[in-house]
Amino acid sequence: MTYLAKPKFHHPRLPRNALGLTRRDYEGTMSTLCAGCGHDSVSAAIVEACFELDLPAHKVAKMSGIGCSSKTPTYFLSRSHGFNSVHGRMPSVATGANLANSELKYIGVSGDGDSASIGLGQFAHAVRRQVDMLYVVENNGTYGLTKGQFSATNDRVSVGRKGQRNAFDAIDLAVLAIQLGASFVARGFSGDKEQLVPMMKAALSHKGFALIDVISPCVTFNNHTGSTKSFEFVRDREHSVVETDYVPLREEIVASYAEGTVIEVELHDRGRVRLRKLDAAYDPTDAAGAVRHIMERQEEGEVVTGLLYLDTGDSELKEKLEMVETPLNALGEAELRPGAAALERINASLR
Amino acid sequence: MTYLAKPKFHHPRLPRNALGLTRRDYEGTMSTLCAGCGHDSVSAAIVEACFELDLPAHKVAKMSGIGCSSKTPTYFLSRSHGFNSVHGRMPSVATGANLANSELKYIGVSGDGDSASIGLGQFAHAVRRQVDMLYVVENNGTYGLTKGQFSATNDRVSVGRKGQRNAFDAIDLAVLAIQLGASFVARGFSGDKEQLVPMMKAALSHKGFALIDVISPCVTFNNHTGSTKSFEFVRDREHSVVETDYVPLREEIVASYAEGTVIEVELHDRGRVRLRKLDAAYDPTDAAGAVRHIMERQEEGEVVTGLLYLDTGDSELKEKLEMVETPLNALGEAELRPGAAALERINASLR
Amino acid sequence: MTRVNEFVIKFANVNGSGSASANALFARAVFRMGVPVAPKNIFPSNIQGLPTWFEVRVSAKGHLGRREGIDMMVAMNPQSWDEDLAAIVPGGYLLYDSTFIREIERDDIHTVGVPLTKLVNRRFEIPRERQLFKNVAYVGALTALLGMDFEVVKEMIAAQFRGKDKAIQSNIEALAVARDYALEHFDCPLDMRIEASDAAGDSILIEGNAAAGLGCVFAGATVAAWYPITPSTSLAEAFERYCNRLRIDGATGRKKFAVVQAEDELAAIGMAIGANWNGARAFTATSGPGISLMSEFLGLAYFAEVPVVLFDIQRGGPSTGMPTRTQQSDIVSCAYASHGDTRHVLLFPSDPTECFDFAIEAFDLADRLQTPIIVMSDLDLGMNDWTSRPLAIDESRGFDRGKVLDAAQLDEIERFGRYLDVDGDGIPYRTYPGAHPEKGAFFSRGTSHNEYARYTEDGAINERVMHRLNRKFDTAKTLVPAPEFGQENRGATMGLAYFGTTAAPVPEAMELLAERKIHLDTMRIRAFPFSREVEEFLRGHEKVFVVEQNRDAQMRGLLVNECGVDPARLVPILNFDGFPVTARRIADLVCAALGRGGEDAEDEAAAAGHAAE
Amino acid sequence: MTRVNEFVIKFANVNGSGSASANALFARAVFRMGVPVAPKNIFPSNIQGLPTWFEVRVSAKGHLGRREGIDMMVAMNPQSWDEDLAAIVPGGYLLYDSTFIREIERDDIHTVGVPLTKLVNRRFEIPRERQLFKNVAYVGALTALLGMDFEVVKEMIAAQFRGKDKAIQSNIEALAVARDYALEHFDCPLDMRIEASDAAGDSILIEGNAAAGLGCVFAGATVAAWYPITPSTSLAEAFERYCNRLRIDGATGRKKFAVVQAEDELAAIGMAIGANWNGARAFTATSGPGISLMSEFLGLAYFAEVPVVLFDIQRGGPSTGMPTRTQQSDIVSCAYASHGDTRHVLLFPSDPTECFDFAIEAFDLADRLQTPIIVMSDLDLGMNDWTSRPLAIDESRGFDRGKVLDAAQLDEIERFGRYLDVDGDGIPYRTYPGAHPEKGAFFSRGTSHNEYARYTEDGAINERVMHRLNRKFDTAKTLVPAPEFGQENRGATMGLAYFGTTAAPVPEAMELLAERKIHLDTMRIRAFPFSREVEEFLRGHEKVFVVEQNRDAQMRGLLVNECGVDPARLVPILNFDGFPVTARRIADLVCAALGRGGEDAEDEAAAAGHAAE
Ligand SMILES: Cc1ncc(C[n+]2csc(CCOP(=O)(O)OP(=O)(O)O)c2C)c(N)n1
Ligand SMILES: Cc1ncc(C[n+]2csc(CCOP(=O)(O)OP(=O)(O)O)c2C)c(N)n1
Ligand code: SF4
Ligand code: SF4
Ligand SMILES: [Mg+2]
Ligand SMILES: [Mg+2]
Repeated sequence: MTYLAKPKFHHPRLPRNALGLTRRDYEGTMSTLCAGCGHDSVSAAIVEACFELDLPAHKVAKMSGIGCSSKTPTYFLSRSHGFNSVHGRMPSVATGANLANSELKYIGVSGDGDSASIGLGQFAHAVRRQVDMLYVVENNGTYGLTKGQFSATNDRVSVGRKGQRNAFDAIDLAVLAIQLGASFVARGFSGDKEQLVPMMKAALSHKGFALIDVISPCVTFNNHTGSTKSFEFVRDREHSVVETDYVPLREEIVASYAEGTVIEVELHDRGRVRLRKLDAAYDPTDAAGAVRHIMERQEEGEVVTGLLYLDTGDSELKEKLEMVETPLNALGEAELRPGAAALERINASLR
Repeated sequence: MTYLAKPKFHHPRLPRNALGLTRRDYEGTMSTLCAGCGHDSVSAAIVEACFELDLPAHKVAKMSGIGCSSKTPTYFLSRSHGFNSVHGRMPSVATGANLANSELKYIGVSGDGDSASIGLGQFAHAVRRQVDMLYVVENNGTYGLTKGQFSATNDRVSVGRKGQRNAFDAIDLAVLAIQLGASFVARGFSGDKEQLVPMMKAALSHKGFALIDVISPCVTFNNHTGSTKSFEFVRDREHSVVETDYVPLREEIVASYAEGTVIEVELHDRGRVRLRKLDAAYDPTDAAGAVRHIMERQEEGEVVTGLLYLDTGDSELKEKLEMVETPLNALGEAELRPGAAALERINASLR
Repeated sequence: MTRVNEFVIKFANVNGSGSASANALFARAVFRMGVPVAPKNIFPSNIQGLPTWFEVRVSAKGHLGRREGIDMMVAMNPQSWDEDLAAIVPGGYLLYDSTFIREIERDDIHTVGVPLTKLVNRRFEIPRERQLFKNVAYVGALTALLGMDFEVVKEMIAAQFRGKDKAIQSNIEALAVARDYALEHFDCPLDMRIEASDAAGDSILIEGNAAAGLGCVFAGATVAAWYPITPSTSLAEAFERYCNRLRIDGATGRKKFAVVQAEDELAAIGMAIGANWNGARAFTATSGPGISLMSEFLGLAYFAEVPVVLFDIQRGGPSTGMPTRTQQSDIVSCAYASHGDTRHVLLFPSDPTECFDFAIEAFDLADRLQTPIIVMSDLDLGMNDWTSRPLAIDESRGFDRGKVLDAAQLDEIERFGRYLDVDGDGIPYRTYPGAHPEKGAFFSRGTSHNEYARYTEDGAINERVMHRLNRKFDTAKTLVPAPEFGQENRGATMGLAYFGTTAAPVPEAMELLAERKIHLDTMRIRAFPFSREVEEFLRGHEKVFVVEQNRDAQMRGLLVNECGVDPARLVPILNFDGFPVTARRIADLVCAALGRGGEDAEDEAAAAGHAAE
Repeated sequence: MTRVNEFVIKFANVNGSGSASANALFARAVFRMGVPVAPKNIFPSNIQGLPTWFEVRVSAKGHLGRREGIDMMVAMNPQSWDEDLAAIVPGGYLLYDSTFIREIERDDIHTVGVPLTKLVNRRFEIPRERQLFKNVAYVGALTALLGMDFEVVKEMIAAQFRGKDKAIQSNIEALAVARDYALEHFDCPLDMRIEASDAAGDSILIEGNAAAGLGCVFAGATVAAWYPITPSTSLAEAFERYCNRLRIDGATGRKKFAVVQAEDELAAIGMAIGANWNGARAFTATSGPGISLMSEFLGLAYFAEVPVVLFDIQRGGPSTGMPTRTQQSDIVSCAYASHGDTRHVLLFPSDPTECFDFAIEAFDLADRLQTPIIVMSDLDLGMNDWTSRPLAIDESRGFDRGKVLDAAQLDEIERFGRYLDVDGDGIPYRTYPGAHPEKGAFFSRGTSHNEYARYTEDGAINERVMHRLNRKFDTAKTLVPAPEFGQENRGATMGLAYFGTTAAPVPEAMELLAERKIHLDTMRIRAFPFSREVEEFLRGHEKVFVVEQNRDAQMRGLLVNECGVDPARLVPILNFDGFPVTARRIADLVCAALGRGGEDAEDEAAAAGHAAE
């Protein structure tokens, strides 16, 4: 896992990167998400990763669908163009943008509803096409923006809880991506910057489709305890005047643990998630092995985090389509338009 | 694999089943597919399976999307209602039909374009919901009805051919279904009735979502040799007057081989597919193992056929939703409409 | 002017601060005192931290449309302080938390400062309680200022928290502390106040979506397939909630219904279509973006003639648009949804009672006409509480399942043809799968077919089928709800046509116009296709104003196109800023259209005041 | 009447039998002789075994619209023998394979039997060759019967199989054997024949889809994202084919373009939008069902103002409908695609040359207007060869990329606002991602936004943006192709409006009407929104007939709605059986509408003959 360099130690007195930019230059407008939302931590990690990688912000394009998660691109890299498309369809828009200009870096931000439900087809095919981008799923197991319906992704938080198993099998986007041939598949936790930032840097440095499935708890809708009904259930246990529109100010959940160890993180609704960080022994180049490992740990109620799968051999979309080096949007009339003579020859062939 | 009973020996003089019906009673209108199309063999297998299972034809509903494959429901069980919906959306229509009346058997027929491209999302979620149905994918690696574009499924036939590897990773619907929690996943070959018919009977007897991915060669568009360009390539090797609209009359491809053995089947375009039939030693109850086995054989250029995965433990959609036994469409006004009194109580609570 | 039982009060809060329940408590209390109210929740597309407003129009006269100008502002949100202050009418009131000193630039309003934070913090420790009871407290102050019956409010608290004595006690404490402060420091009640009345009569307070969801239960719907989207979500959720109360099998505790949260809108309507095809009553609910995604399936249901009920709770478009604002801008997209020649039946409910009635109507029409029925509600109607007539059903009237042949009937007929027009009304007969061992099976398809549901490429046959579908649409004109006429349609030369939520402000608008000596006959359109009466009304008036809440005058376009009237005679009266149109704006625009120069200015003013919000 | 260079010949074949190439060879040969032809491929939605027809209208006069009645039928398909026989006009010819004895009930036609099978089988062994050369053989017979220049045909064969001498030889043998038989047994040429002419002038023979695909190449399109669907597939394929010829980098052999077969239509247009947003010229092509699926994205592109070019090759709707038949029935769905208030720019090409020109026009308009441009072609135009003017480009005219600011320009301006209407034409300025290190970045969104692309829930601001979009649409009226007027628009009291492929039969229809003393001014609409000239034409004529190929008179509805004309003055002339409308039908329907009773009968007859196919 040479990609996963340990995060640099940040000397407080040297807040500028090689481009002479500070972290501020990589930030966005003020977040309007709930206080303590995991998504804000992910945005912060993206800012940090881009800063540390000395990325020219304007050479990054931010793509997203619809959802709290998909709102976040406004909260980082304000110098980058962004495209908040429609629900579940970011992958296709990102693919098109990618074809038009291969010189930009593409960061796609999506949610579990956006990618595992309405967008599953587009997600799968973007993976299959090896679109060169970092695809971040801010996975909270719920539909935040529409107020807490159950999503189709693995309801990690409910693991171990009695009698509250989700009737439907969950979709593990990381496993799916490995199956579909993604060349970089990792899983992180919004509260674990030490792991997340290097992971993002690795993904941004990777050529091809890189998925990071970030477990990013929704502090407001603790739906992961099973269907919207549980919402009332939880509410009743709180002080009776708490109303559905009351959102307590929460602290960001942080977790720090070593490779190869398991940590149990308590969430705001007293739910728990058990994270297992891969150790150095793990071989991320064996797809079938990776899938098996994830599935087995899952049986144990553990969520494996780290770089799950890496394939540096496969080629990205531009290669597969045998496109010229120059970005297509940089080709001028001269290169693109055959002359009148060529047209005359075609006319002649049609007589 | 107790489900996979050996096919009954058919005594020529006893062409009636327990319901006193003959095979004719299970047939449909004349096929308009190309002579030799694998899909017609699949239709024949469905007829045979229903006949042998003594299914009352009118208690079966035939669902499909759009494509040559999706046309086939008109070619079998003419006594059953059928619904040829829209491209890639059969799973949702079948799910709804299923909720309305759990007493019918549902046979969904789809194609690889219909299920792996436009319909991938719906396919995945129907699997996830454990809709109680037999879902048959007539997989020919191409878009037959629109004249031979490349499809997203594994291009088995091109395996081993030089320099003609499809640039894009293929989608293996069987593996996907196992990942997503299907409870019955099998793969067959249109030309191998001995395996296909019992497989169909097993699937039809299974409660929950049963996928059969049937490799069903398209005799007309031998696209599996890589992109439409190869079409001209092949044509040039044939006699020069062969035109794109010329479809030679082909013979159905048949294959018969024993459990645990590998057979190499030659297709009309001289392409080959290597089929490996699972042997009795194989354990179809270990999901991770099944996935690994399929992936490993795939590496060897082999396509594993047989019952790949079976889970008799999971419950089907109706159970998950805790629905009453009576089919919903059989509930009358008395059971469904609360009286005026109930309404008055509600009014009162709103004052 | 006195403001007894006639005023608008607005609460400015921070989203996620728990104010909604306190605000609702206030509105319900007024309603309990017998005074009609029209609360409107003006919320952001966000979960926490942004400004949110709750506007309550109180009107014993029953003027429940939205109205410009705020008589009293309860300003609890520093973020929006300035604009909130500006929205108060001269002579109006400002109620604020005087715990914090504030600059109040306006001297043309009455300011009422109550140290809410201080009062509450004295009694409560836990931060959450301090935050929440601050909301309860301003309601307490209002009971004093507006002379409300405190007993009523206490009863409501007691009822809401029945069994949780501590909760009841602390809530009432929070109410009392601020109420007492107000009684002590101001001479209560103010000139603007609430007096017990019987104006509300036996009406109820309910959201359109709840009423529609309940209507689906009473209509016998058993399958709901939906995908979350504001503002339609609460309809599906209401259906499920009511089903869990009214549709659980006593013996087994199992469900006589199925609610499926689909993976997207295409799947949602696909499931609803599949279930209806199979003889269950099924529906889905969505909003604009979902309508676009469902259009391919709508075309299939139209052409294959499968019944399906769809609720479109319209919001601000186009695209994702203004997800938490209201509009009536999906009219054209729904009327002609899907490629090719298609036309769909639309119903336009104007209040929750009609949401309930039309839900029931929709299922009968869908089965009768074997085609999609789209109920066109909107965010204003769906997500706000409305003072409305009590819900009622006609128990003598059973479900109309339309033309369905059972085994016995199939045995009687020679040859069954799914698409034969046996009765000449353009409506064919259908059968449910599994109905008969040998007869009645057919193959539904979106491809061109003959009368026996067989695929055909014979253009003449397809033409025949398409003509029959038009015949069926003509039949629909005689089955859909007829329009309602106002002012006894007493032969004025000009008319005004409206539909859906534009109905709320119309009576008041007519009064404003009457003051200006303008008399119009009115027609409330309740359905598309348009029945004979609609065409006659248009033909019977030289000029007809068409009020709608969209930019492109979509209903007007539909009227012109389908009734063949000269567009010159239909004058668009539009409002599409996302807020419910007001009586004042309607009146002003009508005047402006009639060249009453004077009012133009007012119009601008109105529009501006409007925009200020 | 003599039938020299003026007749309709029809080939009845079995799908998949390899007849298409032989039939095309015939049509091209006639064209080579300088006689304009209009071949129409009438094929089933199937790959092998069903009846398929190839109809060729030959007309030196240039009457290239479809015409009822077949002058010569080449009946090669036993399945359709009876109906094929019935389609022949009295005095017409039947050419058939006399190897097999056949009952021919009609005595009012000439029968020409050539033992094709026997002749071919004598010379060829391989079954495939026997099958294929039978097709080539009937072309050979036709060269004799119709007095065609055999040299021309031989040259064409030589050219087609250049380098494959054996192939050339066997083809010519196959031609000759039947030609000789015909010369021997019949007195050739018949009264119905082809004589070399220069009527075709310098025109070319090309399919609309090929021309459109080529147009995209010349327009500088670099990204094509599509999903297969008849009849649009050949457009994307043509683009790729031409790109592989004209857009390969000499040095590296790599591609200066990208063609992606998407997973579905939603993804296809999503990719096209993403690429255009990023500064490349990208397009997609689809047909009806795809339009429905793309409508959500069309709303996004409209509201976020992203250029995108979409080709809708219309087919028979609704739903999956008649996939291999033609219609013009997506007009309304495209003009108002997507929920909310949306309006889209449409272009209506009438022949392949215009498909080429409008493809180029579409990309310029898309960039100029920053909105979707939909080119409305159809199956008839897209998939058939048309005799059309040679393709030409104005090399002096460069690409119009519209209002795009580069780094230098950004440096000059104070503050960049993506949606500011700087020039008052409603068109804002855009920037490409990566253009400038600090300035010009913006966030595209489908949610309501202010002039700086920031999210807003302020209704007034959103209203302002929506009004500007209307202003932009008004600007579009001045930029889109103006209508074309026929008969020098010489002030008749009545007019006839038409568009797209309805253009083909119009000149002939005008002649038929002239014979009946009916004179109409004509207007060919070429784009939506309608330019001033369109409105003037409508206002300038008491009655205007609107010819279109759909059931619901969709274009008429658009004209009424957008130009505010009295519907009473627009008379629909409709045809929607899936076959291109004929001059005869137009003339008859106009007469019928004018109450010329006499023609009604003919009309029926026409319709019937029509339906017979
Ligand atoms: C076509 C469409 N359907 C539904 C919606 C409503 N909607 C907005 S966000 C969302 C789901 C958000 O869930 P997720 O993607 O997990 O994001 P989160 O808010 O949890 O971060 C939905 C259903 C929409 N905007 N568009
Ligand atoms: C929405 C939509 N898009 C495209 C099409 C055109 N179309 C018809 S069948 C088909 C694909 C068929 O491929 P597959 O599902 O593999 O079936 P096959 O013909 O190979 O059996 C397509 C793209 C359509 N009918 N509807
Ligand atoms: S609702 Fe949940 S996901 Fe959305 S902002 Fe709040 S905490 Fe985050
Ligand atoms: S085209 Fe291929 S898939 Fe379609 S019917 Fe012919 S052989 Fe079968
Ligand atoms: Mg989520
Ligand atoms: Mg296929």
